[in-house]
Amino acid sequence: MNDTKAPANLDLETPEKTYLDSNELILNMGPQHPATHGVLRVILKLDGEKVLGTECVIGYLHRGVEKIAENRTYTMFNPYVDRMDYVAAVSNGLGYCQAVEKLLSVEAPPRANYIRVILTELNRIASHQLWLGTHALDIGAMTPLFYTFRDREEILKIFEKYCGARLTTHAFRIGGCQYETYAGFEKDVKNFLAFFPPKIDEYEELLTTNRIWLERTKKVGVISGKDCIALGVTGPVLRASGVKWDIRKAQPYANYANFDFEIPTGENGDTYDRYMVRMIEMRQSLRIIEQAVNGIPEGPIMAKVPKVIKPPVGEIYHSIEAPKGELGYFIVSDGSTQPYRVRVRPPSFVNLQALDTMVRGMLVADVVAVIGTLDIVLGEVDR
Amino acid sequence: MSALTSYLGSTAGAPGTAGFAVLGWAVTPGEANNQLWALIYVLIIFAGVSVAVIAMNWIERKALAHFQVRLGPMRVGPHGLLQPIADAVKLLIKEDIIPAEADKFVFWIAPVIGLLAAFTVYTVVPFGPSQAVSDMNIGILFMLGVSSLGVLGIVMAGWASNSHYPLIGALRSSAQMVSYEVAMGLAVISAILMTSLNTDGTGYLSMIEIVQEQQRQGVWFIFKFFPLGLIAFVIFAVAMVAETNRAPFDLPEAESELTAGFHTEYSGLRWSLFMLAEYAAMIAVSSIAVTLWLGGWLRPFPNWLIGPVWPHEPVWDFIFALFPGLTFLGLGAIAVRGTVRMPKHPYFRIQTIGLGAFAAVLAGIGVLLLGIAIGANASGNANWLRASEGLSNVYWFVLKVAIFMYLYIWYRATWPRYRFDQLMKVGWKVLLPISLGVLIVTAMVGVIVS
Amino acid sequence: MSPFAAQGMTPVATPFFFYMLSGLAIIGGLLVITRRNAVYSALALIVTLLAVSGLYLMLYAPFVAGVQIIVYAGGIMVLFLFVIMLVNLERTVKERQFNRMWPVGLLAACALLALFLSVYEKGKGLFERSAYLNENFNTQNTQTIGVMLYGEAHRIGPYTFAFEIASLLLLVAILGAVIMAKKRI
Amino acid sequence: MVEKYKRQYGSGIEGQSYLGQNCLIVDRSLFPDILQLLCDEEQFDYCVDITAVHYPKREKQFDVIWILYSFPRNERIRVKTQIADGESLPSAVPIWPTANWLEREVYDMFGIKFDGHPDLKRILLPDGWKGHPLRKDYNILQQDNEWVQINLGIESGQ
Repeated sequence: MNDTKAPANLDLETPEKTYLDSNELILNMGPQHPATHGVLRVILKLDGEKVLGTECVIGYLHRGVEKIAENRTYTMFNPYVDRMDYVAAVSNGLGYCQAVEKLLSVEAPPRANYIRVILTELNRIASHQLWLGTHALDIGAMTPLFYTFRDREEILKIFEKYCGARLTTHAFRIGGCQYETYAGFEKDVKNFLAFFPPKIDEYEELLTTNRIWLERTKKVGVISGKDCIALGVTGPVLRASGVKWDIRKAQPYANYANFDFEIPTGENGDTYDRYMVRMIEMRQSLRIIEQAVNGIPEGPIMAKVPKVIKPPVGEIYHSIEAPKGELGYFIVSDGSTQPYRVRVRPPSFVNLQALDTMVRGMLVADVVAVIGTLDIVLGEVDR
Repeated sequence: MSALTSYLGSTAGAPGTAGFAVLGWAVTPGEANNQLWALIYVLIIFAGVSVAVIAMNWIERKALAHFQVRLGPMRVGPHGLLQPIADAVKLLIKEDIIPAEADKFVFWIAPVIGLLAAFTVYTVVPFGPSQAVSDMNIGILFMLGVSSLGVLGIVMAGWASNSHYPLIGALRSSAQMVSYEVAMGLAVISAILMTSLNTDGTGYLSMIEIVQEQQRQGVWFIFKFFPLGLIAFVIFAVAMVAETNRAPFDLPEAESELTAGFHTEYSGLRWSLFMLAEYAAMIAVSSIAVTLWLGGWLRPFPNWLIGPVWPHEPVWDFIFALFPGLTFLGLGAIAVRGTVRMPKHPYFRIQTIGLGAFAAVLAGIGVLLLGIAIGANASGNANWLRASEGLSNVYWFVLKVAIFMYLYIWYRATWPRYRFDQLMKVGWKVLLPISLGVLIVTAMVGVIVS
Repeated sequence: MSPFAAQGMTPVATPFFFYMLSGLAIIGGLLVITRRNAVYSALALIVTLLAVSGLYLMLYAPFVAGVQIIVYAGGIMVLFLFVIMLVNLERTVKERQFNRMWPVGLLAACALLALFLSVYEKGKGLFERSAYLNENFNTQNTQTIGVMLYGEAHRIGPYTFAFEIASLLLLVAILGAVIMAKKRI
Repeated sequence: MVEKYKRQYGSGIEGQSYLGQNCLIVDRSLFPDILQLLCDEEQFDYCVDITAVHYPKREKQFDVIWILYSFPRNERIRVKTQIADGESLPSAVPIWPTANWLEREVYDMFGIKFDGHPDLKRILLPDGWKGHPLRKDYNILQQDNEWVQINLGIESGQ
């Protein structure tokens, strides 16, 4: 386990001995750069085009979410979590609500759990779609971006009809869901279930067997399962490296134990495997949604939760499988209405740490591909 | 330039009388040593290429948009027809920024060199047997040589910007162009070799002679020694995309890696010069491909419809002469359809009128061309017939080039970008051996056949 | 006899072009050795090469001119620039342009000039004879070069041996360069 | 498990469970051995998170928490220790490379130093920033105005 070297830090001062004594180049990629998905700054040390080392400079989007949490009540903080991983806001909300519910020893009613699962899985698809579009664009394929955004629209429409917001949904409340499903919710979801599989085929048609796509992604940014675990990398990246681990299966939450789905894994841990894993995950999410929407029970959607949430003194760690990996909330309560400390364990932040391991010795173009394949959202990295 | 090129004029053609029939001129102005007409041709071609670039700009944006389930420019003019003009005006009046640390002189001259190289090649592009500025006896060499100078502009721009992204873009560009030129040159040589496979064994480097040789041999070189010609053509078609830095070989300006590559630091007019040069170069290399493999100005089915040699078959001549006019009428019809389908709202009145006028202009051109074709056929006047033939020569040439332009857009919509080492691998390990093999096999087949 | 006369064409401002191109070539050459910045030197060298290719055109050697542009200006100089951009320029700018070896260099240059002059003097007749290259320069120029280098049907051309030796030399040079530059093969 | 370690280390270690989640409260002096043991012998091969909590009224102001997960056992555990302000902890980077950024964040937010960390510097906040915002005595409205004025050229970050 310990043979992975910690990401060594970039020594910018002393020039490394390079090929033919030519100079190495220090390239500042970002914070304003089309391929860094926001305001990530990667300092690259290059020999020609070869990457000798990287250093990530983050924090440009730091908003002090954890500090804000200490100054808001439990309920008031709920919308803030949507602003971290803003492309998967529903997952963030689910994680937070469940963590607080655990602290309160409350269980959300079954119908609420079904709604939660449907929306979360829809959100997982939306997040993967956004990842696919931007990742393909980074590698130079323009068209998938527009296809994925076209189809993501259908999911956002369902969110909008359900809770009025498209991106930062604030869909769930502590103890369940605030809103009952709107009339036609099930029909919309079923329509989407029929609508979407051909669209995945369409994306795959453009990319999966595309020669250039294969060359650009196979054997690029390889990371072994062992390295993944050592570096704390989770989510599709970990699964693509052959570790069959998904919190939905390993430590099921929110009714996931009742659904039948598979965890896709890759073998090589390269960018192509990560691509395939996410593509299959989208299909598996559809399976979960199908089971959920067909089995959705009647009943209340809100558990009995006091108006003013005052959890007993104690601390809790709860994590869920967000589209990007393990999203954990560590909440310390001092018995008051405000959390004493909320720690968010952001998957993007930890996954980004693997960038250096993955791109050393590769080319500049691969850095872009690997940033894309790690599927980071800077809002979550910087919080 | 024309003075120089006139020295290079090939066959000692008798200087034709300066007639009105520009397109029906018997020889190129260069051959005729007629400086005035050469100048006029240069101006016509310059204007034509510039208009083509502007049109290409609009078409690319529209076509790409429709590939990607969106509409593209819709606001400036009906269906965004005036968008390129608006863009041009914007670029022209933008502030001219030269980075403080840049090398001023090189920064200034780089886009000029790129543009110069891209436009100079048009002196030998044969739009017809006499529709070229000049016919050099080393025409194809001249084209390859001058278009290979375009990379200097890119390299100089990248270096002069004194910034990292442009520098990497320039490095990529120089390596890419040099490697693909080799495969490209070998593919060209195999086509030139085909020109010599005639009875007297003389080959040609002259652009016009290459096309005329295809006419004499009665086959476009893409179909000659099938599939040898086709393979050479495909190699050229791949290499030419790489030469012009277009997707999927657009590494020197890969926006997701190098922001904008070699022209990251350029803006306004200078940037538009690069843009102009890129599109002009695209058209130029496409016309090389058309000339070498697709029979240049020759209309389709030259041998099927009229026999292997080129006697004038009046009926087919006439039918094919109608194509240019019909095409413009068709474009006009599309514009009319757009006009009819415009929203009926006062807000759209000006746009509707504009699109209608555009349709009218297209239809007018179509009617004029049809008129020339029909009139020439009816009257039998030699000058008119020559003019009509000249028009259809230009038409077929432009049509074939336009197909390549569409392919460029298609590539861009479909493919991801190659990585630098993969690009080199494709150039040196795939294209180069294949093109060498094709050259050798072509030579052997040629010897066996003759 | 000038081919122009043969074709009934009048040369236009030939001396003007000759002096212009030669002047450009010389100025370019001077700039190559006087510029401190290697990129400027390379650009000046490109100007020289283009001017020389123009001179080839005036000598009715269009094929050589075209090859000059493709190979030197378009190919080799791009590689030169490629390498120059990779190396550290700051140091070269600081260094002295001409070190104390310059008298030796001047001497060598003078000797070369003398060699050229003597060759020219001795071989005046040869140059005139070579005008046969021009007789059919319109269509036969490239063919003539081919015949000279490779020979015709069953006859080896006059320069075939030299040509092949030169290509062998280049091959050896390529291999040497690869072996010297590559750390492991 | 707790018993085993208790026997080995005596009173420095204490087990706790709340809402089904296990927590190990370990004395400062047992670090980093206990982490190494957890990783090697108890197969807690995945360091989920490292964080801290500030209790300004206590003598030992900080709780530092390691959240660990074991893939083979599918089990989570928290390791907790108390340290005083200014005290430092041994770095976990040699055990779990992922601790690199997590420890930097703890340093950034709380000012807790980790000995043996390869490159302990601020991660989310800019390098010259003063103060550690997640300490309870750091007002949420407070900003390093001096830094803002120098680096951003504006009066205040508010």
